[in-house]
Amino acid sequence: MSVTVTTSVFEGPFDLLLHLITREEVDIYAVTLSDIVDAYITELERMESLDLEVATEFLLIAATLIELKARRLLPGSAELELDDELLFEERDLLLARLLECKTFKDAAAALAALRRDAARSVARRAGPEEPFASMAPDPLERTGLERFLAAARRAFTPRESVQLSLHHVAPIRASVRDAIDGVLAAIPETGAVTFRQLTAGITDRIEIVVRFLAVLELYKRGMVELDQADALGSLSISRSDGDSDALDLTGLDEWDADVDLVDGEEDLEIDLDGADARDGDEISLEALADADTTVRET
Amino acid sequence: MEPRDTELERAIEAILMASTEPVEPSTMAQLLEVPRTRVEAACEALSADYASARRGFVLARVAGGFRYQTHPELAEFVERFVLEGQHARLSGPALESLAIVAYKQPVSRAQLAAIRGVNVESVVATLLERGYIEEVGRDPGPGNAVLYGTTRAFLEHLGLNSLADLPPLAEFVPGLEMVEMLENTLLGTLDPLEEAAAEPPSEG
Amino acid sequence: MEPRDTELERAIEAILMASTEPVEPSTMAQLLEVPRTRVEAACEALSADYASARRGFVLARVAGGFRYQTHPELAEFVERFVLEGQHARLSGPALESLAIVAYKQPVSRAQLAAIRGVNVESVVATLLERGYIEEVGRDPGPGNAVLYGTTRAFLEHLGLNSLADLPPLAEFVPGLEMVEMLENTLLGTLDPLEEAAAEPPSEG
Repeated sequence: MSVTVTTSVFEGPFDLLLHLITREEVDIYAVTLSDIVDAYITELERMESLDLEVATEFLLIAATLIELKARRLLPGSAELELDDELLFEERDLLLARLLECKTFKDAAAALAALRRDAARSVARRAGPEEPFASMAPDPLERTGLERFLAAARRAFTPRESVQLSLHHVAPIRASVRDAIDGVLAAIPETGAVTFRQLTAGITDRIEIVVRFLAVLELYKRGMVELDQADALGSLSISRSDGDSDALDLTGLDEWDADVDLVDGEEDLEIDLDGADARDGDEISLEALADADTTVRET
Repeated sequence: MEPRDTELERAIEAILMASTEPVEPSTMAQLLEVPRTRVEAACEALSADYASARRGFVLARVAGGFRYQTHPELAEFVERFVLEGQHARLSGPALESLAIVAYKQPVSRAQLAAIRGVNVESVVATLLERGYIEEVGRDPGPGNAVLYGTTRAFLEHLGLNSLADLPPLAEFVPGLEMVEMLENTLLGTLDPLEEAAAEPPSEG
Repeated sequence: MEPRDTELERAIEAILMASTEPVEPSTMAQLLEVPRTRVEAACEALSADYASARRGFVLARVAGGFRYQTHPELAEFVERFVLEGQHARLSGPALESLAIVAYKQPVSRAQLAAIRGVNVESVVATLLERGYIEEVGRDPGPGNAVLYGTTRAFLEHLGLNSLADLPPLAEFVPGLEMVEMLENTLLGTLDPLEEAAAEPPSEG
């Protein structure tokens, strides 16, 4: 099976979507969801035959996008309300994943910059001159039989089968609602707190993202003021003037993305040397295209 | 401030010149039979000497140890001379996966794949082969997935003394503007322009 | 006497620090685009500097070239460091590849790559250079691939008398199916999924 893939495909579905959304930075409002969905599907169609592993995530995200688009094209439509909650969860998660993707993209760029700087210096590697050079014991001698055997064990252990999650989202236990409580508790009555302070000690980046969403939600509700001096500067958060102490949490249902997906999780195991998995190699995009058409006709 | 110990400094200079990799201060302390803090002080004094004398090399602290390396200002000449060590650069996906391992370690292949949204088999193989990541343990949960972490070579490659020298991940959490852009595009409920634009189901 | 050229001296210091071999003055002259005599004068000035500052290293002229080496007065410490302080070890990937050669010899580079799942080019080069493995023949099949086996030095360094002293694979290998899988891999039935996962040639 030979797969011809573009770079963007290999970089993954979040990269692709992020790229599509952010490429026209000039006027952010010029980019509509419709444009994004179309562009995304076009990219997918360019992948002629897809490796099952590569395709799944792309298709799941395409499905979410199409759902979102359908929802948008039918504003206020009653039939869709049942699915709304699920859809909101999906889009919040998608947003969280995109933010996460962007975070690591920027982190990778920072690593690349460090590496470029480091590459300007060359370390001394000449080692000692004679007679010291020949005094040094052989590296293998220092290794010892035990470490050699441990390496042999590793070398001959079959590689793990690949776990392919059918969900395009990882189990997330953080809830925006909980995070809102946490954020509110952390903002002083007077003065401001920075986002970094708010997330101090949190190592799981999805938690950080959820905290971020919580801050945004509070901002939307006019409960906090945000201040960011420059684009990459630190974000400071303070209570809004005239902030009434009563927080109406009822309206938060929409955001109650307590998205613990463990229950619904179905993992597809593909054994690397199993032949069965290969039957699904070619994934037709017709189903997706149909869905898209339906939306358009509506 | 203590007086400088020239004999200690000379011994350190000789040892570092003979080493092929960064030497930890504790190793030198043991060999030279002095407290570790004195070794560190001596290294700093030497480093300052070289800087003020505008030597063409520096004494750098990398991956937990000290080593001689060329002064970055002279990269131009050194590059002309040394071709070795100029590893092929990492691809974008490989670099992003490396960033995830660096910040999330220990991390399994499946966790990595979940964040990247794609299979990471070949990327992990590349990073292992380059020696930037290694197995650091097994997940105690079901499946006992291999967990990966970054190596000394990774620190040396980036010129870092320790993982604590990585810029904090919080620095890279997207700014408000970016979040709004993503939100507006995906959620689109706030912007009236957007809703207006949605009304004719135009043909792409 | 000419005035000293600090920039030239710095560049020479950097080049000598980066080099693993003595560097001839003519090589430096060419690289730095100055007459050879000026390079030699600069090296002598540096050498005098180091001596008067009582550095722990010297700039020595060896085999027609210049190189840094440790000051003879500090031989005691250098010797101690070389014997005890160095952690020169084989990397994980190198050790794993060596283990495969040891147990599966004679083995070709391609077979090695198939088991390790990664490019083994540089690892094989290291092992050859160290003298742990050597060419032991040619594959009679198409391509006549070079086959490798371990050396006498390999056995000596591990404290073994013969290959028969290596613990049998079965002792630590879990189960028969694994061995079968391994044999299949060795026979060249590469997994198609794995081929698909080959790295894209992209650069970030």
